[in-house]
Amino acid sequence: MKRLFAVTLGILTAIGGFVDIGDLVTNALVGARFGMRLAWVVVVGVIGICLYAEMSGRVVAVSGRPVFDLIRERLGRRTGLFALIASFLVTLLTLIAEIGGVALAFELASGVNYLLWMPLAAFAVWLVIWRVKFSHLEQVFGLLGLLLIVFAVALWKLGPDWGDLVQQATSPGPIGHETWATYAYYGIALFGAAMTPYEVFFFSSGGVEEKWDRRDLVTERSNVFIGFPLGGLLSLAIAGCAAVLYLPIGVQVETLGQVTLPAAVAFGKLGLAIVLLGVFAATFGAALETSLSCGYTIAQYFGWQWGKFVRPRQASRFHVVMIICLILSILVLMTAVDPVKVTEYSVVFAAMALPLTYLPILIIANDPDYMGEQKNGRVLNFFALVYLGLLLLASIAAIPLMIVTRAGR
Amino acid sequence: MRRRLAAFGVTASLVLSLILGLAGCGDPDQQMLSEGARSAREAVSGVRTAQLAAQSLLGGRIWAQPATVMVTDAEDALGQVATTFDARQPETDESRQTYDLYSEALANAADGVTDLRIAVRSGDLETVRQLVAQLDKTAEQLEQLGERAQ
Amino acid sequence: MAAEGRVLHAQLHLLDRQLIHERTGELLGKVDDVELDLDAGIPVLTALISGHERIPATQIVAIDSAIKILPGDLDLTKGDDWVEQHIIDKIPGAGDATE
Amino acid sequence: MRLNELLGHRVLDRAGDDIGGVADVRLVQDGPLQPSMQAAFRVDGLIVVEKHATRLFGYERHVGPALLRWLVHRRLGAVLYLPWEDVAAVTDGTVQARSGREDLKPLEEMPRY
Repeated sequence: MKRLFAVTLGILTAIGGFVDIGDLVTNALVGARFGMRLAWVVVVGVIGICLYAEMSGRVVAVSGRPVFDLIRERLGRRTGLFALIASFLVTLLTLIAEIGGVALAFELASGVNYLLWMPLAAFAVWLVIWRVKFSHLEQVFGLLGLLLIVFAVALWKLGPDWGDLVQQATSPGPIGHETWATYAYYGIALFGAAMTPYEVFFFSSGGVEEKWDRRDLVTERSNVFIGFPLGGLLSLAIAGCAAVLYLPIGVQVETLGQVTLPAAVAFGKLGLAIVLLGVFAATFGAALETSLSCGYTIAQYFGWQWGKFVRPRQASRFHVVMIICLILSILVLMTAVDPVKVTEYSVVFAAMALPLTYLPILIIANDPDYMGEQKNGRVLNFFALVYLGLLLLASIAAIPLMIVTRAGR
Repeated sequence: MRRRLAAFGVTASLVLSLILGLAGCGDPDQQMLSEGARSAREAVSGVRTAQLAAQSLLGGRIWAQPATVMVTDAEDALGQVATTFDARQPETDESRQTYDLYSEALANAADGVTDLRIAVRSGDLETVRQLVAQLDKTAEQLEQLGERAQ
Repeated sequence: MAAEGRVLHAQLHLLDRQLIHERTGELLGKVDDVELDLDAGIPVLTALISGHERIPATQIVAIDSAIKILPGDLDLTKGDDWVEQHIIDKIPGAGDATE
Repeated sequence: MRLNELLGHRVLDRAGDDIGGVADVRLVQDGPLQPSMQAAFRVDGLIVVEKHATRLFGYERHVGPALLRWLVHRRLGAVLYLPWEDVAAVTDGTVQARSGREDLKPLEEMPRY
């Protein structure tokens, strides 16, 4: 019974934890511009994050070593440092976007400018990290994030022509004034939003925080294989709402307000309240995950003591890294840069940085020295290698497409 | 093989950006028209968003604060579209005409949304209702202008 | 098997591996280099290097997915202690467990 | 000597021909007994890679997905094993072998554990 509860809780947490500011913004934006014509990318991305997270979760459960510890070990000091810098910068950029997202949600609810909310949001993130137990923060914000299911219900309430949505989903390609270049660019953005690297750093380090061993493989797998795909369905619902409400009238999504409006149109003030609470939980939860991931990656690369399973003073450098990252986020947001724009760039850079951390995990998941019986099977390796190809392709194409499309204009 | 593929990728993207670059800086008349049309489409987005937010406010579906934030955001976006377009320099008579046409339409839309923001902020729902109806025409006009070029 | 003992590849299995305190499980840094005595009658591994500290081979307890050592007098957490004294300890709640 | 120094040393065979670079050192735990009552890790030999390579990702042991292994090995060329008794001298940047290239066994023939 207790075990079943743990599994259910893990799955629910994974669903709520999957969606962050990147998924919210990118899915709504793409839904408004292309309808469901890029829905297949969400499916491809979800399968990818399942493969990637399952491998790193399994490696943690068997070897007890989290992702960045192993990345340095396999890539060596120099290449490892390159992977660290790239992954860290992307994670920091995501953290900035998430804190901006929390502040924007408060701005929408209160009408008070987000720049005033932002230092408060960053401070609250730090306080929770400093004081709250790991399992609590993961569960509370994961469960609250489930409120975003309101998007799925809103889509149904908006009463779309389902046949039309299916038709869009099955006929990929640009429409109207869009070009193949913008279509591909947003494809990469969606892919990066679904497969953001920090999700895996957090997931694998969380495995150590919660002291996983071989017996936890069932929990780990059910979280990944049920939780993430259901989270992916939430993403599709967000895109669907935008496709129904915005595509026909030529609205392009550029603000968080536009992302939340469909719930209000469908359910009125209650819908808006639920969606704002859901957005707050999803972005605040992701802000916790990304700041922890900033600390995890650096501390694990250098072999420092890290983690919330020890008291803060025992992992002092780890905590200092997170404090510095939060201060940096405040400083960047103070320049009044648009957090939604930051989000749009962060998902593309996420797609670019992915192969650097994916490859070492694939290598280690195949190493009998570590994994023994639990190493990758043939079928899994086939898909893992296909995804390695896809990741490389997206990574190489990202910059040229960004230049050609002037970042998707 | 791998190197050749990479080289192909680089060349292809260079060629592509060159073509797109040339398309942008070819005929000044055509260029003004396509920039104007693109700005008009962006303006449609702002006008329709403001309209949708205001309608939701009228229908009691959102409370005043989010409505204000959304309309203000739309106003800012429209202002930016209009300023960016206005900064262009028409080089021929024809492009001058195109410039004036689009510039006026954009300014018109920006003003309309500014009026809407003022009404929403002051809670004057009757004016909001009138402005929402008016903005319909503005959006339709912009939509037509937006379809004149790719 | 030609040899009785366990086989390791120095770079693959030792370099850049995590160092752990055998008793407390504390994380003590990464292996930055490996010292080999090639001039001895029987050439052997003599120490691991982490930062500026030299960990004699006799203090290695186990080599696994991480390397367990008995640090003895070695000061492997100098950086952490400095940050702890000068920054973290000044923030209230630094020594408390989380709730 | 430090490992980081030794890695990348060029290996010359009996005739003075360059046969590759040092990529790793094979250790066997059957050396003299230490005070801790554990046997020391004895340097058993050098892993030599034909082409320039910094990291083998552990693929010199022939584990992992076939496609990745094939890619890595294409970059590495032959992976050879030079037993320590065949090393004549280790000098600045080079390792002088007593044997010829044809005498060296491929690494995969060595027991892994």
